[in-house]
Amino acid sequence: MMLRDHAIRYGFIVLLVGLIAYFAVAADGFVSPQSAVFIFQSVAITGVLALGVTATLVVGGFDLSIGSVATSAMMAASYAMVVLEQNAIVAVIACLVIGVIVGLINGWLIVYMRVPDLLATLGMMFLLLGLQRIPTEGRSIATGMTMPDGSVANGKFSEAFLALGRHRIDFFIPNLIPVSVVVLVVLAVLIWFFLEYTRFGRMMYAVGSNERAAELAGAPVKAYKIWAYVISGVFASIGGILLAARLGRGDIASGNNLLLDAVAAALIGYAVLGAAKPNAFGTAVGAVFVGVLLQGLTMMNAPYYTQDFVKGAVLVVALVFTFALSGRGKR
Amino acid sequence: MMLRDHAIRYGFIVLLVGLIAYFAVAADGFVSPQSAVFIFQSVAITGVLALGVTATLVVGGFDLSIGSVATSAMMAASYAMVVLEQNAIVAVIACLVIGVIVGLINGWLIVYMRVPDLLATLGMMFLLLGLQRIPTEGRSIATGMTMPDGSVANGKFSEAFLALGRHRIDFFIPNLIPVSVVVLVVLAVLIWFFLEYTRFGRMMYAVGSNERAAELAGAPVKAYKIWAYVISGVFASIGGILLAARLGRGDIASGNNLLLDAVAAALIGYAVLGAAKPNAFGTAVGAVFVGVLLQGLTMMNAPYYTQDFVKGAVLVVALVFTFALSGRGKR
Amino acid sequence: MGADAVFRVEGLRKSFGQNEVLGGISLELHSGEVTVLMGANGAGKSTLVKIVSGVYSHGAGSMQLAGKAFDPQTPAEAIRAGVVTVHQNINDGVVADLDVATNLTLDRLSGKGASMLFKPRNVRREARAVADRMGLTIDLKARVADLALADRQMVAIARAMAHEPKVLILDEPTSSLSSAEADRLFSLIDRLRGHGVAILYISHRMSDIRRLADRIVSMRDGVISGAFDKKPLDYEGAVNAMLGRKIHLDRVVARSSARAVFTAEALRIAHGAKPISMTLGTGEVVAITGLVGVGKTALAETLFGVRRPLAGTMHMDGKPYAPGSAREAIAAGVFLVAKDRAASGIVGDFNIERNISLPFLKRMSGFGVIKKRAERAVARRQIDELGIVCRSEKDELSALSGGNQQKVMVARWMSQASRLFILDEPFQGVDISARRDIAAKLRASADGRATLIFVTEIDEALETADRILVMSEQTIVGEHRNADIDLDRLLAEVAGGPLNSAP
Amino acid sequence: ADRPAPFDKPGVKIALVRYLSTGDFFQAYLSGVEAQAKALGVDLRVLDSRQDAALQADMVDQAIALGVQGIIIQHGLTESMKDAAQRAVDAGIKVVAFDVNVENPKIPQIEQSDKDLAKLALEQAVKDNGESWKAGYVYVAGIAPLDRRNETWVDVKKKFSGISEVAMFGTLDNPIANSVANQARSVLQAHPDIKVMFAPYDEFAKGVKIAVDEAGLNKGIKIYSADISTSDIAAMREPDSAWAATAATNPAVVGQVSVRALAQLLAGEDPGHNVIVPPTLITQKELIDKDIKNMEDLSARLPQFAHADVAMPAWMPNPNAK
Ligand SMILES: Nc1ncnc2c1ncn2[C@@H]1O[C@H](COP(=O)(O)OP(=O)(O)OP(=O)(O)O)[C@@H](O)[C@H]1O
Ligand SMILES: Nc1ncnc2c1ncn2[C@@H]1O[C@H](COP(=O)(O)OP(=O)(O)OP(=O)(O)O)[C@@H](O)[C@H]1O
Ligand SMILES: [Mg+2]
Ligand SMILES: [Mg+2]
Repeated sequence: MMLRDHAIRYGFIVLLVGLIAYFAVAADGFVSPQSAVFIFQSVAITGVLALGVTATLVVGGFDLSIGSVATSAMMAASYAMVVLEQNAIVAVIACLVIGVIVGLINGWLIVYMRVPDLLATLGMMFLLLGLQRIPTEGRSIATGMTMPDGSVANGKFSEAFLALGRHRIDFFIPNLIPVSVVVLVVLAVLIWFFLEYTRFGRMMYAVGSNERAAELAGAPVKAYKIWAYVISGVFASIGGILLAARLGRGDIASGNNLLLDAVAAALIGYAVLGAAKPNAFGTAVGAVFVGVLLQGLTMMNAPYYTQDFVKGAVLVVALVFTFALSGRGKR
Repeated sequence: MMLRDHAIRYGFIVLLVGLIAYFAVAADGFVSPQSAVFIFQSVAITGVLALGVTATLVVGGFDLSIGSVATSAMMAASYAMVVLEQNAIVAVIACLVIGVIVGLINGWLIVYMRVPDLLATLGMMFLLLGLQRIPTEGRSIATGMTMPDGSVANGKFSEAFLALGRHRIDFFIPNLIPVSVVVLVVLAVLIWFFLEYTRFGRMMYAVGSNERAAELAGAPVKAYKIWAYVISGVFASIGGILLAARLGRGDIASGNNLLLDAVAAALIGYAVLGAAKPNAFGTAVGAVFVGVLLQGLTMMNAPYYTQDFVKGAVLVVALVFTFALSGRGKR
Repeated sequence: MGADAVFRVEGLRKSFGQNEVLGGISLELHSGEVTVLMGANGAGKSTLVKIVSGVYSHGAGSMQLAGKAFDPQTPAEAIRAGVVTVHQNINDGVVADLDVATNLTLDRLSGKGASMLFKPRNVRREARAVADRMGLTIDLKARVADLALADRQMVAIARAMAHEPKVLILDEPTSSLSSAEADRLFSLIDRLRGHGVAILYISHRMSDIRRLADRIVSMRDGVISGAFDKKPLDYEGAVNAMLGRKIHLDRVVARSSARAVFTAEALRIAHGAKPISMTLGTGEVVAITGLVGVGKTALAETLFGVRRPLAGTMHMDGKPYAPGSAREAIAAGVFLVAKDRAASGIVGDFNIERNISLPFLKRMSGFGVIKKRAERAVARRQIDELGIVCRSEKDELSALSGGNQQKVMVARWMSQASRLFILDEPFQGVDISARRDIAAKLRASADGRATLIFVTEIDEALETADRILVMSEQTIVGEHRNADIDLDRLLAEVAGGPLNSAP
Repeated sequence: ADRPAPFDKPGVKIALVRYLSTGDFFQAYLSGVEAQAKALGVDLRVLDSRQDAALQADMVDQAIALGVQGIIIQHGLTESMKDAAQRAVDAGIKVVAFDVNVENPKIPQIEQSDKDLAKLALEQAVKDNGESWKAGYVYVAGIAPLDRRNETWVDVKKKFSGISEVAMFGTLDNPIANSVANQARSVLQAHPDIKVMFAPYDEFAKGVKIAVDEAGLNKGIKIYSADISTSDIAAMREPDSAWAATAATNPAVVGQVSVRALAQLLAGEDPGHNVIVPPTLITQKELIDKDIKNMEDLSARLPQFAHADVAMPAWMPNPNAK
């Protein structure tokens, strides 16, 4: 019995450690501070999105719009700097505002209009996908681009903004840790602390488990649900900022893969420490897990399709392991 | 009250009719038998997938793997004919078998391994995305292709198979109705009848609403849930067959949007006739609705990104309308 | 009384993890007999029922049905073999999103040999037949989600009864029924008994037990602690056997209160209902009783702010009180233990500790951060106070017995001081001794607040309250001090008589 | 102007049936098509299947039903477009196809010769780095233009035995540059000895450049690619940029040529079966020397990039002429 409990709690972590050990032996250069930092960097953007969607999972919802919020924020930041020739602060604020607004609309639709969550956020996803392309009529945004009216946009990505994606902070080794990784870690700690240790987080879990009971216990259920979508929207827009800073332009992209990878990370999080529920720590571990897997496989020259395959297989196996053993919900 | 009830029941249908009327006036050539057939044909594949996913929605689940099941079936059919030089029947059976197997695995994971549905099917999605590319190492399958081992595949798509995607049946006008539309209509009627008018369908709704009560009333809940995923898998594989038959090759880049479009159709179905729950009739109408919208916008020369935007906007508005008015789930 | 045991359980054991819940149960059911199973909360009654009905698997031991080995792996198998069960949790008995007709015929739809096709008209006809046998008058097309708790329970019972079972098991079927509905149920049970069905009946209500029992089996801590079949049945012995001790009856000494805490003036809770005026004072426990559906819950919810009165005003400590939400009510010191704990009270994913602290997180945190030590201390104290049977405060609620879940709900709201403490059917599924305990706790802690309990059972009111108000047709029709009560008048008021006869 | 029939009168209707539309290349292509159509005074319908090959075939039928005189098929799959294109030809409609082989002698093929693109870039790579180096290669099989460019790469590897491909990677996960950057970082970690990255698609190249910069290897590695856009120019011009050269055709020019070839057909002239728009090699040095900052500068200072004298009979209006 004890053994099984341990298997459930630590099985996934053991799997992760085993994976790292395997790659350490099999792939040259896998074990190094740079490599570790890089894994974090590669999952920084999806990780931030995944942390946001975790908040909606906690209140029993779901947010399909995160991918397109991120790409919309990226386009907005680029538009602000390149076309409107604004500075980094304006660009960042524009993104965050978009995140808040989308979150509020999602929340409003779900809470007050009672549209089911999947539906509301799917509609929002399509909407944003179109909307983000209208100002430039489907062009990517880069310095010197020709606008639909024939004029040339001469603004530039500000250095401060680009630093968000490119600057590295000294940490024992000079120029080691990129800002995006710092952002990821800070947000992860923040949301983890928020969900686990504050009464707001606790209430959000209560809302997700039994909305009516939470309401009768005095929780402003509607406000909590809307908050969750705002958190999700803001995190997605932060992901978009990091994306823009890394790419240095506003790239026409659907963001569907961002969505799927973020959801995968959040769902893998269910299996971490046998939580069997959405949780921020698990989400962060899930994101790193996917990063380790992809980094290792790429270093071993595995083609992209085997990476999808391995990602799927490991996901399924890990989860069968957790859920079948934990036996939640049955006898 | 009466008015509101009518608004809920028929609002969406009225919207659809209004849309058709608008396009009939605004877009040349929108009203014609060919145009109608074209709309059906354009949604045949997503429609079939959407009908399948409706079955999983009915039992309270979800199937994210349908898109990749469809593309896997497409690749399998192509592989069977082009590389293994088999005939159409073998190819079709191979696809259906894949659908059944994937459905069984999904169902098994969800029912017996108790992996949450989103998670299990997301894992399956990644798995299939990789798997379908392994036999050809990521190449598209077409007659004369070079295999990884350097040999040349000389098989051909059989005429009978291609007819599934291309043959048109006379209906008043010669060569009017494509086989794929017939398949869509037949499957829609079948699944509609199954869900509404057989006891199995009713029990599936019961399972979706209260699994435990259904089980205690003696329903083989596990079997029903697995069935739902098998239906979903088989429908997705039929979608894949249609896709292969229309493309005439196993194209790795096709089918990216199938999942989201199918889900959109199924979810729009919630709003049809004020059902506020998954239902086959609604799903079919939802699929046609998206088809009408895109066809109309295309005929009015709207660029692709405005189509996404309009699709999202209409979806949101239609659903707010239904759910906000119907007040389901509210005391 | 046939001596032939249709159904026999021998040496049945069951453990959840380390925790042995059934320690070798042996039991016989005879056809044409009602066997009442008594046991304190958490004794293992429902666990036994779930094993018999194929929901749980069991450890050692065996079962026999009509002489043949019986070991159902699924509920479907048990039903097919003729063992039909109405489970304790009502929400496990009905599918809320479907209509009444489908719910009444649910088992037929899933059974073997039923017609493949689902013809709404046929289903409705079958459902009508099922409903008629129970004397149900619910609209067959109504969605079960829109029904009151009692009606849902009746739907679940009616479906089970329609089966012509060999063995019928009823796990606390009357806990949310009115006495009229319970009477209907009893006469049906009589009829089935006459037809030779073996019935296992679980209840904490002595009135049910007196009315129905042919035999009584008492259970304590997972073992049989007594069996009584000599007429007349030794009810007291059975209770003592289930508790392992004698319970002593303290008569309620009615107190009266000097200072008003809460007043309602001309409150109207339903269209066409007469207004309600009342005053609740510190230190007193007031019970409001009345039949199911007379508006008790509606009144409770109005006082708690989740429902708006149509007219009238309320005051707390002399200040106007018009809560717009549960949150505002709680802030004003008004607490409610809601009815239907599964839907309205319990947070299933939370353990005991977190369930208890839920409404008071703000008071247990600094700068929004929860003080976990304080939270645990409160939970431990409450577990102790109310005698909640559990391993620790970290137990999930789903691992508790029904009665203990109810105690957690009461414990939650007793963990902090209130000004007006409302309890809607607080004794649902609570065993006799626990009921006394809770009542005693309520009375003992009543100082400094007004306590208002809503109960359908008049006995419960008599055991707990200083003052009893009677409700009928969404208003209050009578008031009694709980000392030398005129029971006839009270009963007449409950039945709705005086409203018509006396002006 | 003295234009041959049917362009002597307004009211000619043509359709552009697209398979791919998302991205700068396709946007620029469309603008070229629009510009030439406007210059010719024809009514253009755009039917966009958004990467749905089956739908694209239907859209050809739809165009036929709309009564257009000419159709440009832009990308797609041979198998799904062959029959549809034949139906259009049968209906008496003139058809040209860009970057999709519809196996029809009546249909001119407009091409931006992917093999030549790859060849130009790789020749430059050999010129810059000699005949012996370790290479990383970005490739996703199954995408037609990438497959064609791959053939050239395979040939080059055969020809120069000193060139060794130590890593092959690639993905089309959106946003592509971001996903490729992640992969390229891993590859660079595993193979720090890579000297040349061949990324024959500018999205790939952008990803590789991000990775090279992040790894701080931009002085030791050179990137060769295909395609160009304004943001690519900016990336190549960055100080110490690893992105050495790219080979590209101007998508807008390809769009113009597509319309012109179709117009020739409609006017009864023969543009030839293979209408090839020649690619241009663009090097980092050139961009800096000529101070080219965006696509306009590129067109202005590299005339061979701005305009291709392909399918350009005397009567044809030049949309670039001011
Ligand atoms: N799923 C479970 N996991 C762990 N323990 C459980 C589970 N279900 C019940 N128990 C424990 O088994 C014991 C018996 O519970 P059971 O529900 O059978 O009691 P009961 O006699 O029906 O009580 P009540 O009168 O309150 O309904 C309790 O101590 C309970 O905590
Ligand atoms: N959501 C609702 N929709 C329609 N009628 C309702 C609703 N809720 C309650 N009612 C009706 O209002 C009346 C009062 O209901 P309420 O639940 O307050 O009764 P009660 O006396 O508390 O009964 P119980 O003993 O079941 O708690 C009943 O006739 C009930 O059927
Ligand atoms: Mg019980
Ligand atoms: Mg009540």
